[in-house]
This record gives sequence, structure tokens and C-alpha cells, in this order.
Amino acid sequence: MNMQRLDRNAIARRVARDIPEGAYVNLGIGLPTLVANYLPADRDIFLQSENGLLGMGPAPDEGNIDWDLINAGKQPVTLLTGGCYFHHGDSFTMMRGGHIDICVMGAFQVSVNGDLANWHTGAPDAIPAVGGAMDLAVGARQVFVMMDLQTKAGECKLVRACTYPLTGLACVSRIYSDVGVFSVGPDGARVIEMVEGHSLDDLRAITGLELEIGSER
Amino acid sequence: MNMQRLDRNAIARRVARDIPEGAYVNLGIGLPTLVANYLPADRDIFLQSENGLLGMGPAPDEGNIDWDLINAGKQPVTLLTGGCYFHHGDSFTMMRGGHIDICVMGAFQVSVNGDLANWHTGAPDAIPAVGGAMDLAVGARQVFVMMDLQTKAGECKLVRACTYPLTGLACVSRIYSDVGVFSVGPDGARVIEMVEGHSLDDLRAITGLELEIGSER
Amino acid sequence: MIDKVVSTMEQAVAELHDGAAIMISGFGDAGSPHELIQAVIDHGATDLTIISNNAGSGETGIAALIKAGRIRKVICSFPRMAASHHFDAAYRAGKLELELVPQGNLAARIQAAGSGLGAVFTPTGYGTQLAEGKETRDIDGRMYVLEYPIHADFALVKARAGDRWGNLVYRKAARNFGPIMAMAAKSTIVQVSEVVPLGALDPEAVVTPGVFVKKLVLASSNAQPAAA
Amino acid sequence: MIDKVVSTMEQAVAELHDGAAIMISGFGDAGSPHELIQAVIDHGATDLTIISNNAGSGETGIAALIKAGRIRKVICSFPRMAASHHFDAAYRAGKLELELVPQGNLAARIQAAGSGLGAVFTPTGYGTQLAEGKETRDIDGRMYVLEYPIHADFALVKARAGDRWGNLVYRKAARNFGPIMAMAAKSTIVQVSEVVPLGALDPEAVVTPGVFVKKLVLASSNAQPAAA
Repeated sequence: MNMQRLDRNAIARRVARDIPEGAYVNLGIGLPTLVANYLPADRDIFLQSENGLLGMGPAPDEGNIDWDLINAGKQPVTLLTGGCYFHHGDSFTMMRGGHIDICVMGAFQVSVNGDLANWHTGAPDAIPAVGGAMDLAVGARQVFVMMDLQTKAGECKLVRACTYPLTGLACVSRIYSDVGVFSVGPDGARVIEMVEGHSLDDLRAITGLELEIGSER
Repeated sequence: MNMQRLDRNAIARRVARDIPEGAYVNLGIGLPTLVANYLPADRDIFLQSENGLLGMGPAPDEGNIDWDLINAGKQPVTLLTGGCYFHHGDSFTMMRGGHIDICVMGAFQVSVNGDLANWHTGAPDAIPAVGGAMDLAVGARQVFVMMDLQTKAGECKLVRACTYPLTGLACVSRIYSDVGVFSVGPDGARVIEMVEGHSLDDLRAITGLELEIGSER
Repeated sequence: MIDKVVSTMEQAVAELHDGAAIMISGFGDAGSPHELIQAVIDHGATDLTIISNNAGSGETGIAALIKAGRIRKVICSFPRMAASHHFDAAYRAGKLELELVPQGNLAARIQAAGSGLGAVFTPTGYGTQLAEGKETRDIDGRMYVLEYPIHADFALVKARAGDRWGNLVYRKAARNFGPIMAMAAKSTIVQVSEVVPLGALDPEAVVTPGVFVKKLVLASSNAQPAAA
Repeated sequence: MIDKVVSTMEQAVAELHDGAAIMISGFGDAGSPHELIQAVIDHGATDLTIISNNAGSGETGIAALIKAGRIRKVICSFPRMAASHHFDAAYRAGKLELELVPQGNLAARIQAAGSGLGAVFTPTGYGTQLAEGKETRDIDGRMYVLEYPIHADFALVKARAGDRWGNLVYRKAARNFGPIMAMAAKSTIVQVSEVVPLGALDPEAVVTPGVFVKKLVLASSNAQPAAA
């Protein structure tokens, strides 16, 4: 298929649109950090970083890098006026205790019921690393996944059941992808929004799923 | 029996003698707070109070009372230079987590193996209150009890087995009393020190126990 | 713009409801949010469960709530105080259920609720009346009691200062249960002595990050409690 | 007079021993006590278990300890980093045991050790490989995994400033695991950028009370880590 696809920045912009003012948000390492670039400056949205920041701001100017002030991906960031620091116990109290409204993570696979696989390819020689992904998966009120719907090899990443090692069970509520937005959960996967130029049949073909158009749950 | 007995201040002074420099100490409400009066000013000893103080100082002058700065007995205190404040979670991490070297509590009864009863008389119409006693009983590295060896009615409070509701099992290591100092624990009760004018036979008579002179364990 | 500061005590407690579980900060009078408690009385909500270290003394604060007959159950560590006559009377009359919890287990259970843990094994209380009927376990040769989180619909907290994002600092030993209760309740309502501009609080010294706070209200009389 | 400040890195780590379990603060390089880790290398202790969020990168810190062959086991959440070649090589060669722990469970288990809890039921990891073989339980309709405390003989922590009683404050996101590790180890050793007189730290803003600290040492080069 040769359809129009959103690039990573366009997906990030689309995710940002669904983050309301006042939300406490954790952006996972990698792709999701782009979302921060599209949050409107006139909206108070609170970015939390697992390493002990609330009110995380954008990257500093070259001359103002402070390596004691980094994000979960170990990139230099800033702290907004009104932000604060805390230790890892308090940070994961926020994350595990249901205090984060939305987390945005990447994924290897998401199943139609919301299972998430994003920490391990399962390759026997891979060095495993999990970080805070499993805590966010169970702890955030809403888990958004941001990903291309297919791998470079063309395999669909929205699946009936994950084959990669799981990060969390039935935790994802929304997938923001290069071809559209999906809801997943107890009622299965639905199409919330399609990127212009796509049809429901296109998405059924890509996913191999009997997708229907769904409204917000 | 009509022997010489230490008064509460003399017992407090005796307890203070056994608190080494550098010790982190929690003094229970009531009688044990007197111990603070006998800690030598030239020794750094750290008093912790369950309500979130470390480095607790003496009572303030009449004119300097601050009702936001109180001890566990809700009496006004001060904070030493170098002291600090923290919340109840951190306070009981100190107490339960084995970070307090010595706590000193009063007691209704202590058994020869170190069981402690000090929170409830067991009277059916009594209003129960436990506070932090059970946490200190299990959490402090050493639990010292400070008490008169007998009730006003003449009943011995060092007993084979407690009849009052327990605060903690096998937790007390030392009893400082008006007639002497006892060790209790897995080896039973021993007399560490007798108040002048007392004999081992006196103490056996009071306690009804086959007490022996013990050395420090 | 997010501004969690509300103008009146009435607004602060507007969402209260009958049957609510309410955490109330304070150790004795230190840190007790007396004005918010008065607002609860004025609001009229009843059949409340109160989670607090004490059960009130004198005629104000939790004691006033008990006197007004609004409390169904108290979960606390130390209800007996010099002037706890309102608690004593209600308890003896069987009008009030008491769940007595060792103070450190109270803290641990509140922290478990705030941090999403399902239960914790604590050594405190093992072998005592307060652990009767509870699951116990030998872990590495030591005995522990299984204790469950204490959740609440609301936490009423007293702090020294706060900003519009809800960041808080406390005053001396009035801090006590405030920070951990703020983490554990669905909705945390705070009375402060001072509302400060964003950025006025040192980010290294904020004790309660704003994520744990729903509303703040200035308590003009948020002074030190008078001598008991 | 109690003065926990020692003069040299050598004195700071003098009690280390072969086979010790050592917690090391830091999230990547931020908050990693590089000078103390170098002192561990100089000390010679081996067969160590390291508890830390990461497993080192580049040629310094935990990476240098691995390179020197001193580590038997690493308990961490995220060993794979841009320059974690020393970990990668030792792990692939089977010279190093890895216990991978979700970051929040790592924090919770460290906190459980510090606070004397015997175990906690956490929702994190349920149904995943990292909970395989572990006890699980349905509590109020949600599934939890039983996780045990992680204790340590030593914690090596980096802080910004400390006084002779061991009170500490940290710097920005270099705080991370420092405060909870200080609570969990039998003996906590801290490198600070500044030793301040007693009373110089605001008692409202002390992050780690001195009770959790055994020794402090000034790290003259306790600057921000250089760009990775």
C-alpha cells in the first residue's frame, strides 16, 4: 500500500491535541518526547519525568546545559517556574499511584485489548532493559501509545495478541499512529480517526482485524 | 519491704548514663521524657520524635512556645542547631526500619523474655490508644523500659508472662527501675545493678523470680 | 492557566458528600486544618469516616465534628487525649466506630494507598490484639502482619505556603501526616497561611509537589494553634 | 562531638569487604558518586553486588568497576545504554549476573528495606516475564506481585551539601535514588560538593536527615558530570 502517512512530528502534534490543560503527563523515552514540542505554551500542562522532575521544560540552549538536569532519556532539559524536584520513591508514587493522567510510550506491539509490549524484543542475545515502563503501564490513568502502525518490514504492530514479552496487561487505551488513531480495550480495537486519504478497508487490510469506526469511549 | 528507692529523676539520670555519644534515641511520652534532662550537653545525642523531629531540644522559655513545635506528648519543645523536620512516613521509616539505636518507654508489665505491655490496661471501659509504641517496640535496635518495679498496689511489673495486652514480643532488652537495672531476653531476667541498700534476695522477694546477677550481654 | 487556589472555605469543600472517607492532617493540634474542618461542619456532610492520628480535643477541629454527630467511624492511633471528651462520650455511647491502628502502620497504609501498593507486610503489631485475625507470615525468620492500604475520598491538609500549581511547604512539626495524606486521597484540599507566586518556593525544598493537590485556600487565621 | 566527615576517599570506604552488596545512587551520570566508586576500585573489594538504576556507561563509575572485574551481580532497571559496552561484554561473557527490576519496584523494594517492611504487593510487572515464578494475589479485583526488600551493606551516594551530623541536600535531578538508598543500607557513605557548618542547612529543606548517614567526604571534583 502506498498511502499518505504522518511523520513522527505529525503524530506527536496529534497526540498533543488530546492533552488537556492541567494534565499531568509522562512522556516515555524516544519518540514520545517529541510531544512536548507541540504542547501549546499558553496551556499549563505538567510534564513529569521518572528521575524526579515535575514541571519539566524544553531543552536548554547549548550554553546552559546542566547534566544534573536531565530527562528519562538522559537528555538535558530545563525546569519550568513552578516545577520541583523529588526522589525516586516519590516519583514512582506519582507513577504507580495513579497520579499521572496520561503517559505516552512507544511500543513494539499493542493488542486489541490493550496489552502492551515495549521493553524487550525477546531476542535471546538482547540485553534487556525495562526502566519505568512497567510502572507507567499499570500506574498512569491513561496509557497512550505512539508508533508507526507497521514495522519497517511491514508487520502490523496492532495485533490480536502480543508475541513480544509483555510490559503490562490491558493497560493501553489509545494508539496514535502514522495512519490513524485507534482505541483499544475490553471492547477490542476501533478506529477513532483516519489520516486523510485512508479508508476503513485500508486499515483492515493493514491490521488484518475486523475494525469498525468507534466513538470515544 | 522498706528499702531505698530511686525517684523518677534518679532513674532518668541512670538511663542517661547508658546512652552513648552519637546515639539516635526516641524517648516515649511520660516518664522517659525526663531522660533528656540528664543527657550531658557536651555529648551529641540525637533525640527523635515520632511527629517528625530529629535533633529535638529542651522545652522553650515561656515566651518562646511554638505550638507547631511539639514532642510526641504534645508538649512544646525546641529544635537544636542541626536538627530537621520530616513527615510521618519518613519518621516511621526511622523507627520501624532499625535506624533508632535506643528507645525508652514506660510499661505496665515486662516479661522475663522481653515481652512488653504498655499500651492498654485491658480494662473493658478503657479508651484504647497505641500511638507509636508498637512501632518502636519492633523497630528500635534496643528497647529500654523505665519504670518503678512495682505498681502502687505492690504488684511486680517484671513478670514471667505479661497478663496485660502486649505491645511487642521479645523486644525489651533492659529495665531501669527504682530498685535496680535488669536485663531481659532469651536468657531470662538478670540483675545488672542494684540500688544501694538492696540485696539479691530483696529483688527475688519482690519479683518472685529466681534472679541471678548477670553481666552485660 | 491552572490556578488551584479557591477563594472561600465553602468552595474548598464543595464536593464533599455523605459517607465520604476523609483524611485529616495533624498531630494533636499541630498541623490540624481547623478552618477546613469547620467548613465540613458548615457543609453538612455526614456519616463520615475520619482518618487522622488523633480524634480531636477541646471544642474545635475533629472534636467539633464528633460533637456535631457527623462521624461514623474514626481510624486513628491515639484517640485518648487530655481533652478528648467528645470522642470519649461518643465512643462510650456506641455512636462511633473506632479502628485503632499503630501510628507507623497508619503511616504505612496511607503511603501504600498513595503509591498504588496492594498491601504491605509490617512487623508492627505482630502478636498483639491489634493484629488479631490478620494474615501473618514468617519472612526470613521474622514475623510480619499483612496490612492493607487506607484510601480516602478527600484529604484536608494544613500547610504553611502554597502556589497556584499546588506546590506546598509546611511549618516545623505541623508537617506530620500532611504530605503522605496528600498523596493518598482522591482529592486533596489544603489550607495555607500564605499563597505565594509561582516560583517563590525553592524547587529543591517543595515538600508536596502540586500533582498531589486539588485545591488550596487561604486560611487567614492559619496561625499557630493556641495553647491547649 | 559527632563529626561524620572524613578526610579522604580511602577512609570513606575503609570498611568495604569482598562480597558486599552496595547501592549506588544516580540515574545515568546524574547523581552517580564517581569518586566513591573510584575509591571502591582502589580499595580492592571484589565479588560485589551492585544495586543501581543503570549498569554504567563509558569508562568511569560503575562501568569502571565492571571493567575491573569486581562485580558479581547487578540489580538494576536499565543496564542498556549508549556506552554500556563494559556491562554488555561482561554480561554476554557470563561474567555477571543480572537481576532486572522494573524501576518503580526497585524504588519500592529499596524503600521497603529502609522502612522495615517484610514485603510489598505491587501491581508493576504482573503478567510479565519479570514476575515469573513470583507470588501473585488478587486484592480488590486487581492483580499484584509480592516483592521483597533489597537490603545492602553500603550505599554510596552523591549529594550537593552536607553537615557534620550527616544532614544532606541534593542538586536538581541528581537527587534520584540517593535519599531512599541512604535509608536502606546498613552504612551510607556520601560524597558532597560542600561541607557546611551545622545549622547552615534549612531544617525545613533537609532531604536526608543525618540518622541515615554514616560518613561524608568532600569530593573536590563533585562537579556536574561532563557531557556523555
